[in-house]
Amino acid sequence: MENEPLLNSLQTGFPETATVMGSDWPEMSIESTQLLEVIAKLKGSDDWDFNYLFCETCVDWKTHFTMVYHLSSTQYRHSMVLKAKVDREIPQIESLVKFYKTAEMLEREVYDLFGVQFLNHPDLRRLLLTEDWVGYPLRKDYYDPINMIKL
Amino acid sequence: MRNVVETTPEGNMVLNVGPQHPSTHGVLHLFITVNGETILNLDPNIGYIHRSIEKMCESLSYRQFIYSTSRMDYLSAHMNNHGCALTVEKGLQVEVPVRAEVIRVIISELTRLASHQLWWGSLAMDLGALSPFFYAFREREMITDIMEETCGARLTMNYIVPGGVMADIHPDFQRKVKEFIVQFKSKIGEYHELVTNNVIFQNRTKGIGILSKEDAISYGCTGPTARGSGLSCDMRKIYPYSAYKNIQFNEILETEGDSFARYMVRMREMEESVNIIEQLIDNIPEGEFLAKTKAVLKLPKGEFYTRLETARGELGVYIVSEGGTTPYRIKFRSPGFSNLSALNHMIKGHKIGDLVSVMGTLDLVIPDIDR
Amino acid sequence: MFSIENILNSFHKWLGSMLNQTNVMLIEMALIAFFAITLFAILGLVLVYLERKVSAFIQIRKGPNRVGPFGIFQTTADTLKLIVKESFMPDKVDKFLYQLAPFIVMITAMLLLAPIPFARGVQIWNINIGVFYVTAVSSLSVIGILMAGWASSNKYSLLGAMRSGAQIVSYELSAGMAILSIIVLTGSLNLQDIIASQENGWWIFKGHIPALVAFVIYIIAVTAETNRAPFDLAEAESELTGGFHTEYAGMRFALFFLAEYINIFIVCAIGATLFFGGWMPFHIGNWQAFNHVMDFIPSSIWFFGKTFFLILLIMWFRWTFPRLRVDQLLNLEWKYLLPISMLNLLVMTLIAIKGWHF
Amino acid sequence: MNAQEIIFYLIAAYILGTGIMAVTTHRIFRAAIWLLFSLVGIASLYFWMDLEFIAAIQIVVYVGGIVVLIIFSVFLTQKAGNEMPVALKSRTLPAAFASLFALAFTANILLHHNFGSASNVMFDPNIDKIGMAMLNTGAGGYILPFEVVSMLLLAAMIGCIVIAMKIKKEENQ
Repeated sequence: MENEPLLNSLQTGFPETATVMGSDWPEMSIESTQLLEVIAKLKGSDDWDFNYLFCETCVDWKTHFTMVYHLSSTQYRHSMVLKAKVDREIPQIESLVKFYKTAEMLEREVYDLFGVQFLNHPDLRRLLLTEDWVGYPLRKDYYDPINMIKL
Repeated sequence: MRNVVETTPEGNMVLNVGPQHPSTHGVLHLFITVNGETILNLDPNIGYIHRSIEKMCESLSYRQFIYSTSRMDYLSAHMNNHGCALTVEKGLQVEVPVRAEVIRVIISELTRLASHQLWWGSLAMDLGALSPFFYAFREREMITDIMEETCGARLTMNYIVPGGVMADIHPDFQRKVKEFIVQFKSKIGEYHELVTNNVIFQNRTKGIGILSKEDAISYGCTGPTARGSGLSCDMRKIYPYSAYKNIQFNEILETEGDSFARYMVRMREMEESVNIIEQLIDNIPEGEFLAKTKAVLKLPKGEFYTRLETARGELGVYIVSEGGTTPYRIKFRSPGFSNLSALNHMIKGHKIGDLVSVMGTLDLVIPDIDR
Repeated sequence: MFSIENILNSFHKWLGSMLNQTNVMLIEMALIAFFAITLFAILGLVLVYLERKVSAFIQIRKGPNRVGPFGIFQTTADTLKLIVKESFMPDKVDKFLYQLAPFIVMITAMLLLAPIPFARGVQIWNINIGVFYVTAVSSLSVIGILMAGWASSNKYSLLGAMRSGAQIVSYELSAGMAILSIIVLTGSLNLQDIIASQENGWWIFKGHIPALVAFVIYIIAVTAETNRAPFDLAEAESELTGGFHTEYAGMRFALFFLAEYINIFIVCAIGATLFFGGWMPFHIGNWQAFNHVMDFIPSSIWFFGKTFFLILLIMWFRWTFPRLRVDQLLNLEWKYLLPISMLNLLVMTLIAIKGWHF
Repeated sequence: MNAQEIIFYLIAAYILGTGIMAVTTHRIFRAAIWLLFSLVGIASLYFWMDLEFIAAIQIVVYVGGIVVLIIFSVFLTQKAGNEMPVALKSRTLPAAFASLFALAFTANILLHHNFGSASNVMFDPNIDKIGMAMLNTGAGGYILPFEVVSMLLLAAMIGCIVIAMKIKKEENQ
């Protein structure tokens, strides 16, 4: 599907969520509690068939985190962006491992660098940093006087 | 990163492959649980070369940050730069001159060839045949010479700037590329004789490390790894960018999903890259090679994502801009990261020797995984 | 005619005229030991240099060409480096066995030198059971490798040692079978007898196709026994980093390295003796004139020529083939080579009984 | 004492010394290596007696076969590098009795055997003769022991294959 019809069908499919056109693909914003339900619908539906999670990351907006999921369909060749708002004090969101196996490593990376807790993740450990590392470097308030180079 | 262990609670031996190991081609560390020679489980331990490029980029301007991306997948440095430039150009709404687009694509394909040749040589070396490495470097040297003349560097070229390319091509560029094409076409048969048709090589790769199409999708595999499993995922075809819109080429697909299929995809891709270069090399349009842009680049508020094909698979460049001179958040979706996550699934039940062949055909570049 | 045999004999007589029997024996033993060690060093230097040049030739590069003319002193420089280098020992090794292992491998290689006929009448020990002695003693070297692998207290070393053990023990069988098929033809284990039986032509030509099959099997099996590529699983630097000698450095490593090359020389020398007539010149049946011309070439040149031909063959393998996997390696031996060589032995026995060979 | 005797006593001392080391060391892998040295010593004793064929057989069978087998089984046991615990008293006593009995038994036989003068017997270890004796059905022929041993080995080999196949079946399920 092209972006326009996809946007329309998403808006009809999820009337209560805000779906707008981003710079590349339709963007849908949801609350973190809705995640599993929305993903199940997006992946399970024959119209969309979003079976391919090609990017999963997090953005620190200082007031809250946004988990950004880039989804695509290998069948219809359309893509979309799913954004879930995560509380900054208690950063918790459901894991997508049971839908996409690639999420296991991607979520470990996000956990490592942002400190977002993924519920029901099979093996949530530090990935890039050592196990005894303190803090989450990609947060905006992270400060390390030794290793960080300020330009 | 986790700490070293000797044995599992069940009493199986844990073998530390890496961080310094000849076949990981970098500081990758794999914990493999083995029973005799059979691998029961594999746990990749990465981060030894993590430089936090994403965090660094947050304090670099839009002209500067491109250079740090050459250090991710250093074998597709040009494509990494290309991805960043495309994203910035998308944000700035800059029209890139056609000449620059064609040059970018030619250099991209040359980079892909160089990367695949290095991969081919090192795969053969991992499997114990030491000679093909030198045969691969014979042709690769011609490419790096071309790069040196035009881009000023042989590996991390940094040739692309937002709006075009940094400098015009060297006057000898076209002649040398044509020479290379003639040389490569006469030698590709030698490659197949040396490695592809070798019985031992075929025994070592056929039926090893099978990745089904469904698993390739679920693990988010891209590039030749996924195309070996029959998953069509060539970003040059799906989201044609730059000069790829106007040229004829085939997406290489194999369906077996084993090491040999991945091998064949890359081998055939090399020939396809030569095909692409042949179409473009005589048709480099005259004109500007760099669009006029402001001295200080400022991206509008918004989010920009570019998917493009590097030698290893799909690179995603995700820039979140708050309207300033530096990106607010930048994320590189690297192909090696996702491909590595499928390794455990592919290697279970195989022998230690197969780890080398599977890892070799995944074509991992460690800085690309760690970033 | 000038030959090494005559020189040695006159030297022996000269010594005998001056000293009594025991002292002659002692002096000759010391001389033999000295020559054996010298031969070792020279062989090591030559073979390593040869290997580098062969690999360079195959890999379209020049190889060593800076140290001395054509780089011939490159290996000398390397040896110096290895001698000077610190032989460090890891922390948790079994010190006694760790230090002993390279010597076991080396001593085994030295012992194997004894029955090899280098030229007409030049042999350290004309042992009655020559070939069998070589087969027996060569099985000792696996102990050295197992010791090295185990004592290093490194998992890679252990895996390499296990692979090496399985490999050498398996391939000894088909190597033995290939040797046996020549023994069946000659009816003797003595290397001199075997050479003498090839006066009218070498066994590889006289023994029909079974001799050729036996030769191919022999070359494959000894390549595996000496841990050379494509059967270098015990070292397998891309899988096991260095296999059984991962933890060895300096001179201890050099001993393993040297022993490997000496073992190649020995198996090739035995192969040349069994199938190509050792020092026996190339003779064709009744062509007296031709045979006479061939006799003018010194026997030592014949011997070393044939041996180095086989060595080059084995080096060619190494720089061409990828490595086998461990189960494929054992399959090759137990499912293909061993049955074929058993069958081949039966055919050979039939040929020998019926006298069908030339 | 002539040179031959000196060599004999050297070899004998070597065999005994390494044998004692084999049983007294507390590391199982080292014990195997000492055993190996002891067996090589016995082979050299055969060489000393000019029994080259037997010596080679000794090396092939004991060194190349049995010790390698022992080492492999040591590899398969865990913690082979650790010191072995001191044997229990309740086990040392019966073991001591058993070995004393064996010693007495062997000594008894040795003392009562009438040894001929060794130098009078000329050995002719020609492989033709060895082969003939091995497959001879007449007097002094060894065809029966040869066949019995072959059967035993065949049974052992089949047993190995059966064990190996069982594991594969379990894996498949």
